[in-house]
Amino acid sequence: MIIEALIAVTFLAALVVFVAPDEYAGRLAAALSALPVLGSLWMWAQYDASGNALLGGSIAFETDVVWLTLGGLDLHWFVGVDGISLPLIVLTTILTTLAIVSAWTPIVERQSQFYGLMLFMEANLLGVFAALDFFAWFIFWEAVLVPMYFLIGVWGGPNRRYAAIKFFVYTNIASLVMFIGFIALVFGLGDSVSSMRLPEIAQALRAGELGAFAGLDAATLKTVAFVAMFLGFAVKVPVAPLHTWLPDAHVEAPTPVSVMLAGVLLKMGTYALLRFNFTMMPDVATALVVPIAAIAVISVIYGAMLALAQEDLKRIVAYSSVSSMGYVILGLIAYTTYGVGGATFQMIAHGLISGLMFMAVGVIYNTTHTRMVGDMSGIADRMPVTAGIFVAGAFGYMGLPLMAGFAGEFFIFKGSFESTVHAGMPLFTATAMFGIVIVAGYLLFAMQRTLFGPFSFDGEYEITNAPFHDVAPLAVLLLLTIVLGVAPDLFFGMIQDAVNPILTGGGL
Amino acid sequence: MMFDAVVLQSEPAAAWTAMLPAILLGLTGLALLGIDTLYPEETSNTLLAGVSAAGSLLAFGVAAWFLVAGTGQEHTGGAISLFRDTMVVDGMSLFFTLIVTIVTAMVAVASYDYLSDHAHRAEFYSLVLFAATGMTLMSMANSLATVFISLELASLPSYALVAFLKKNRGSVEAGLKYFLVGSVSSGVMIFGISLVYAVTGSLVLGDVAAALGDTEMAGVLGVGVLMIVGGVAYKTASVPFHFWAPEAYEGAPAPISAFLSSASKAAGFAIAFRVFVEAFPLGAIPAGVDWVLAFQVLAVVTMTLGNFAAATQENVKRMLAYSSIGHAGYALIGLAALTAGGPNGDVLGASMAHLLVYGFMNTGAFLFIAMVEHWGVGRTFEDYNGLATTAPIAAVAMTVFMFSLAGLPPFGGFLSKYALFYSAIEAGFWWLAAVGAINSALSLFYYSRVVKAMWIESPAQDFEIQSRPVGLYAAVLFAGLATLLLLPGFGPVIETAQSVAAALF
Amino acid sequence: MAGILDFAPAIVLLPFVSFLVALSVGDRLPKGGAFAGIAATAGSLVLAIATVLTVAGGQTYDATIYTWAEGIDAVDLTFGVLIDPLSAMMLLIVTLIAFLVHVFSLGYMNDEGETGLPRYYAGLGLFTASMLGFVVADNLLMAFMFFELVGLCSYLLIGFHFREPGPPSAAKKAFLVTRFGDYFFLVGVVAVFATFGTAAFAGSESFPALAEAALNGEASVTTFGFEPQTWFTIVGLLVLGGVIGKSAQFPLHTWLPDAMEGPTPVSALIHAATMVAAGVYLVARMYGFYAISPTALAIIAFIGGFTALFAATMGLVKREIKQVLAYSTISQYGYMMLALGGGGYVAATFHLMTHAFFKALLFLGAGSVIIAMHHNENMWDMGGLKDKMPVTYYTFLAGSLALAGIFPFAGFWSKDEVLYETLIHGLGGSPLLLGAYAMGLLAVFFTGFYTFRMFFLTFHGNPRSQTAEDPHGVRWNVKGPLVVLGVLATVAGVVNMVPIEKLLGIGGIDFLHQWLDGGFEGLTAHHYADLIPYSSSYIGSEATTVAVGAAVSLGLALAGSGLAYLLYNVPEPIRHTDRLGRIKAVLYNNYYQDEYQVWLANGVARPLARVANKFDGGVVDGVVNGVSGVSLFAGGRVRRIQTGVVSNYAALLTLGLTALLLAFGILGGWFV
Amino acid sequence: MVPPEYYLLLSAAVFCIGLFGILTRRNALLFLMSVELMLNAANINLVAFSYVWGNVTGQTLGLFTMALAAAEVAIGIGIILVLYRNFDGVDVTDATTMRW
Repeated sequence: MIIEALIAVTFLAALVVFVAPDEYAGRLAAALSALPVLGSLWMWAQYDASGNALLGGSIAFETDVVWLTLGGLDLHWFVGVDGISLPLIVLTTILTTLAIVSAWTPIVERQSQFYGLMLFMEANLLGVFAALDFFAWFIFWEAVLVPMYFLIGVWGGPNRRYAAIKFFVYTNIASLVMFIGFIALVFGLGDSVSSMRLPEIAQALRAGELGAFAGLDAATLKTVAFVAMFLGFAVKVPVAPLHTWLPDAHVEAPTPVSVMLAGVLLKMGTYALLRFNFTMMPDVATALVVPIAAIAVISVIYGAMLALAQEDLKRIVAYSSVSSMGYVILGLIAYTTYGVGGATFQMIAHGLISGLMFMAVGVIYNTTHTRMVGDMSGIADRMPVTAGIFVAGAFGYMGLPLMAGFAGEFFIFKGSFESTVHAGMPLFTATAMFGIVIVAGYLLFAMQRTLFGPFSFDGEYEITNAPFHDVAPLAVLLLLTIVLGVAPDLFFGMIQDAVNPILTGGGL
Repeated sequence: MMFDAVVLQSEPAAAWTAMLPAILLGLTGLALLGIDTLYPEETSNTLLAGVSAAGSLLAFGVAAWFLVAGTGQEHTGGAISLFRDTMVVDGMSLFFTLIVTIVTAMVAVASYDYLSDHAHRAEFYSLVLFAATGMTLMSMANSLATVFISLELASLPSYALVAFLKKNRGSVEAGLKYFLVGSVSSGVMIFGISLVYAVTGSLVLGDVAAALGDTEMAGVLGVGVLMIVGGVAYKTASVPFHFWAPEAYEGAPAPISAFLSSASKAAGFAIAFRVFVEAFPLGAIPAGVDWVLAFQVLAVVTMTLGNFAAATQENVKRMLAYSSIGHAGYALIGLAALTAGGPNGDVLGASMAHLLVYGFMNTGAFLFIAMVEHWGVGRTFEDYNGLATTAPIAAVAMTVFMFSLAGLPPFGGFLSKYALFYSAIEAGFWWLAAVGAINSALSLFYYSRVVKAMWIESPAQDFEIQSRPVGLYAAVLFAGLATLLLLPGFGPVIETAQSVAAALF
Repeated sequence: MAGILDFAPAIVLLPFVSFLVALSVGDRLPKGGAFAGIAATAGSLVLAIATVLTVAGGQTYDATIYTWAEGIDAVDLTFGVLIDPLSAMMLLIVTLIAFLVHVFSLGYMNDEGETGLPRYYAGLGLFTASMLGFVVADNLLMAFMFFELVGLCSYLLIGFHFREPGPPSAAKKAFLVTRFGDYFFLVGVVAVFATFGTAAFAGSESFPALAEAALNGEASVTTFGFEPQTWFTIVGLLVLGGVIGKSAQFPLHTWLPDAMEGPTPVSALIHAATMVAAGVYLVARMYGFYAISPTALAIIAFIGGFTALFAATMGLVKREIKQVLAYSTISQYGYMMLALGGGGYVAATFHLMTHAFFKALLFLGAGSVIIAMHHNENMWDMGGLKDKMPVTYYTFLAGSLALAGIFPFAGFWSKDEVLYETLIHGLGGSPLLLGAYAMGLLAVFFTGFYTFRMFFLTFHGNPRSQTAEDPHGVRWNVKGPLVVLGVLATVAGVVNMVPIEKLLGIGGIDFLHQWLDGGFEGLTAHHYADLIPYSSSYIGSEATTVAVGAAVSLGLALAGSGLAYLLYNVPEPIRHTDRLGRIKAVLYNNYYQDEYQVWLANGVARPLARVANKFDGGVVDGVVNGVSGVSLFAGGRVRRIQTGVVSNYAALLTLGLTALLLAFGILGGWFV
Repeated sequence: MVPPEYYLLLSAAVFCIGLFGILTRRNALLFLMSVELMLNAANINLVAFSYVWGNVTGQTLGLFTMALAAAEVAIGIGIILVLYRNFDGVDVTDATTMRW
């Protein structure tokens, strides 16, 4: 019941904050959002399950009750966590709290609504990662978009309307495509499944019980569904060339929202890819290894090249997210312990580091009111602490050893290089790895031009050290990044344990 | 010919009670007229609204009780047929009665504020109630004759209601168009009925079906059937008989728009379902007369046209009008996805469930517009800018309606739409579901424009909201709550709908 | 054996602790946390000495101390400490230099009233710790991770004066260029894991051992469809990428001269003991893997030889004292690479050691001069410092002699052995090696020249500027380190007097050879000697070869130095290098190496990025917006059907119905 | 007797005349009359085939239809009246404030 408690508490917190007066809303939201953090950490401490939740492993904190029956299929309220979802839940709770704190400075109007929506989004995110019935999962999955739409649209920058509607419609159409693909699978499975519970469907699919449907024989249907779902999730990830909503959303969104968007919402896509495509249909995935790996490599290099061309710090980080997510795809398709496990770990690592980077950019923006690389230089002279953390975060992003980013990326590289799904994997890996040079390129250039050199700033704002509650979240994130980088096994153990069952059977 | 009277007396008394909901509605209408005649001068708005709301809620309660008690369903001895099978009370009629009555209740409550400064309130309420009576009768009509009569009984008051604001050009124009198109359509329909009668020599649906087998006038029958399709299309605002809808909904008083677009549409579907399933069953109908194909064409065209036209409107009310055309297209899947021996109960039931959910979310949306009109805010998207800051609660409700209409979780509209498409796929019409899905994806764009205006845009001129209309708020919030609760509570709805629908086959 | 070697991790941790101290409370400590750093490095030095002694006693140490990532059904990724003669020696060098640099910094930074000292000492501490971690690493992954941390520290320290425009740019360049090399290194690491399933350096299950076994067909490894020989060469060259980057070999040497923007003690640390040494040390560390691949060796040797010559020529014309030293560093590391490629494992290690001493000496000396000159580094403003700063003068002289390779200073012995090894193996039937040898030999002449050009310009002649007239004095904390290093630079050669041994036949004075023969089976000089694919042959006898080789190199060194003496040891030296004309321009601009690399970054990468950006905004996003635009346009058309004229509605309605009737009539065949 | 097809043809003709009137007439009253024609076309069928089939169902419905037609006219006249007031005229094509 802890999961229900977690979600319910967060929903209630959202309601309370929504009606709370503006002047307390921020503090109240932070305080309330600490509860889920404690809850998730407790879950992490108490975690005793093993194996993959979808493939017959034991499920921690499980609840399973029938909700309603539709066309002979039971829809369940079925939640629980395994080694893949638990780290993401922990990430979500922690990041939300930090994002809320980081919102204290930039968010000045309609605060109670803002923080209410943040908590509402958190609740749905927890649902996404905890739900094990397709329907419950999908409802949470879609419900995440609604608060995000408002958060971008109401508190965003000058072009927020366009960004918000683009994000909203684009991702919704993507969900629809994915939904159709999945439902087609369910129909193809016919009587071999009695409910929409993911474990049931995953095991049925891996057992090859898929039948023909809508004039497609089982194999074709499986491929079509795989492609549809892949496209649907790829938009969320996002994978080039389906990424164009991301920079707009990031640039317009206020800092805390960018943090959530990059830190958690993008992980929904990779998480779903892992849970659905790569867990349920490994045979199709490995059959399509070349296009998928190619897409991953393109995302890495292309995203990095785009970041190199940007002048807006936020755009730089936004595009580099595209690049980093490319690594995750590469790791997933590798079908090795280090590949898939590393990809999962990278979700956490990137969540922390991209959150850190967006917050750092935000802190600079709070004081300078500009994000343009050209508008400032030598900021480190006036705000040394922020600059220091910025540098540390940037190196984390470049994959500096003993920070979480390196762990994730190295696991992925190792796993995909030694992958046996295709003879070309070493080549794909080596190509993708060149991203670590480009990322160093644009981040170093950006830092040299903004943080270092003689101080100059053509704006009327006084540039001083940021307030404590702006810097504290950065410090926390930096600390977490280093902790995870030094001791990745804090999560990597349970991740591998949950990932390994995926790598055998199911037509592999 | 004396037999009618004779039959009436010989009917077992219990069977009468089966029509109680309709009778209650009719009596309420009469009572309202009575009140008006008793107090011609100072008729209290509260009293009128209260009575009509009470009456429709009572009818709703009775219908719900019947439905739960199993009146007219298999396990209690099957459908109760009255007046020589010209009327029938079964699960389906009760289900539609539920939709009509609850919408009527909401409209009545909402009208309390809307009519606060209008004359002829009693007429208004009684017309609404009579129309509602007609609609419940439509859901019970089992003979082409009663179908036509009840349909007219529902339509004629509607014409008057749409044109109710006599000084308002929009209202009058709407009334005119509604009336003209309506009369033409009823002309077409009655001619179709006459042709069917010419072929089969009977009007009771069952007998028509029986007589279909040995006809050599398939052509005439086909023309007749298609003309009846036309009449149905008019009532449900489907292409090509939809032209009245945008203007009628835009021009009519907002509560009436809600009433027509929800209840009247549902009633139209009630007759459509019953007539085509009972009178022209797929098994017996001559091969040439493929009305399923006709409905497939209509469904696709209707939902596409409705959504595309709605996408570019500047007037919120008109956008909703087009969206209700689109939703008619979705609901038509209930007929378009029927197959001989297919899972027809599921398909039809899903369509009915969607109409129920639609009844709440669409009524709510129009009533919100009624509230905005009551405040004197304009009708365009721009006029809605920043409404959320002045009326957050109502704005939340409207947001719920919009997202639910778009079929977005976590709202009832998502599940009902899903059930509809799911059953269509189940019946093998996955392409119908695909078209529907694509359309609802597009619809998200224009629905979210309302949300955007209310929440994201900042008000052009800051207007002061002088009044908090109690009735409107009550109705809107009720509708919003229902839309929300229909997500977790969708199970019983869909199960009932599909079981009662299965009883038709 | 709970011996002293169990404290090896402490050698690494002590400087790290000083880093933490300086970072956290440095601003509250006296001297900005300098003493913490000095104490830490001193402690490490003591431990290192103890370690060396223990290793001399025949002990070695290889233990996994931390499992970084425990693989479930997969290999573990671990941190371990590997103490063998090589790493022990390196520990000694690094800790010693680091200690001296810390002391020197008191004079160079504190006394000069620099700000941001905590940051500086924190950087030094982390730098030292990272390098030491790299030295004791027992597997390639750990080595890579500390290798990267070294890179980070170099970035932080080179960019120490971040308020000026130059240092940040230099720091960025240093990190970026080495990152480019490290990319190949990382691919190599991954490839090693994929090939052998382990990255351990030592033991029978280490990847060099496995590679050797695989070649002898005793072990099977994944070679991705290549011949084992070919694949190992590829992997070796990949790892070499990192080496070329960090050790500033051609073509990735461009960052190093710019790195002179950093504080001078940092330059000393970088060039003598840490960053640049790391590359060569890595090759030595996994020499067993390179030794089995002739191609790799040849390439290493050739790159080394070429870099040695190439850098030396550029050193000829520089004006700033630190610039000359920078290019000499590049050139000297070229020698080490040459030796490694030429099969002279010991020679390379030897030169690594001696170079550490005299290059640290020279940099600190230069630092002292720079203090004296009030941070003016231009040699043409100096002159005549000889009498004003004798300590610096004599120690600097010792360093210069060592660098030039003049008998009997340390540099002579090591450089001579480098060339000797290359020569005999070249004669043994490897023309490529001979070519490399020739280049190395030629470089000796240039080395002698630029060294003494620098020396005379700095100390001799008449003062050529006001500051040179009465330079700023330096204190003990500057002189002390100079003296220590001066002594070492002079005598360090004794540890490996191979020529003496060979010529006079005095056995057993090639201490370093014996030293490096100890330790783990498979990591000994002997083993490597057996592995290398070269055969040796001599000019006449071995002794004559030694004599000839030594004579030639010494002669060239003397010639170069002599020429410099003639040209620059005059009261008013003139810019003789101007006579070179165009050539000087080329040399002075470093053969336009930086230009093309900057062009690669700004002239190729950025425009490419801009094109990608245009494409992304125009095409990719254009499609997205296009779709919505089209649907909206369609919507705008569809709504036009609703003309508002009721008669049209009736008409359209009728048309629709008629169309339906006709279609279905024809379809259903009603009208037949 | 007259073969039933003739009735069909007659009614169809009347129906089409009514439809034609609707399409061509812009005067609301004439529009209304045309609708009446369509209804009566249906009545022809009903009554005729009631005779053909020998049951009175058709005739009954015919009666109902007439009643409904009357009611429709009543409403219609009312609406046309307010139309006249608001658009001072009974031309159905004048009322085009709402379109698209």
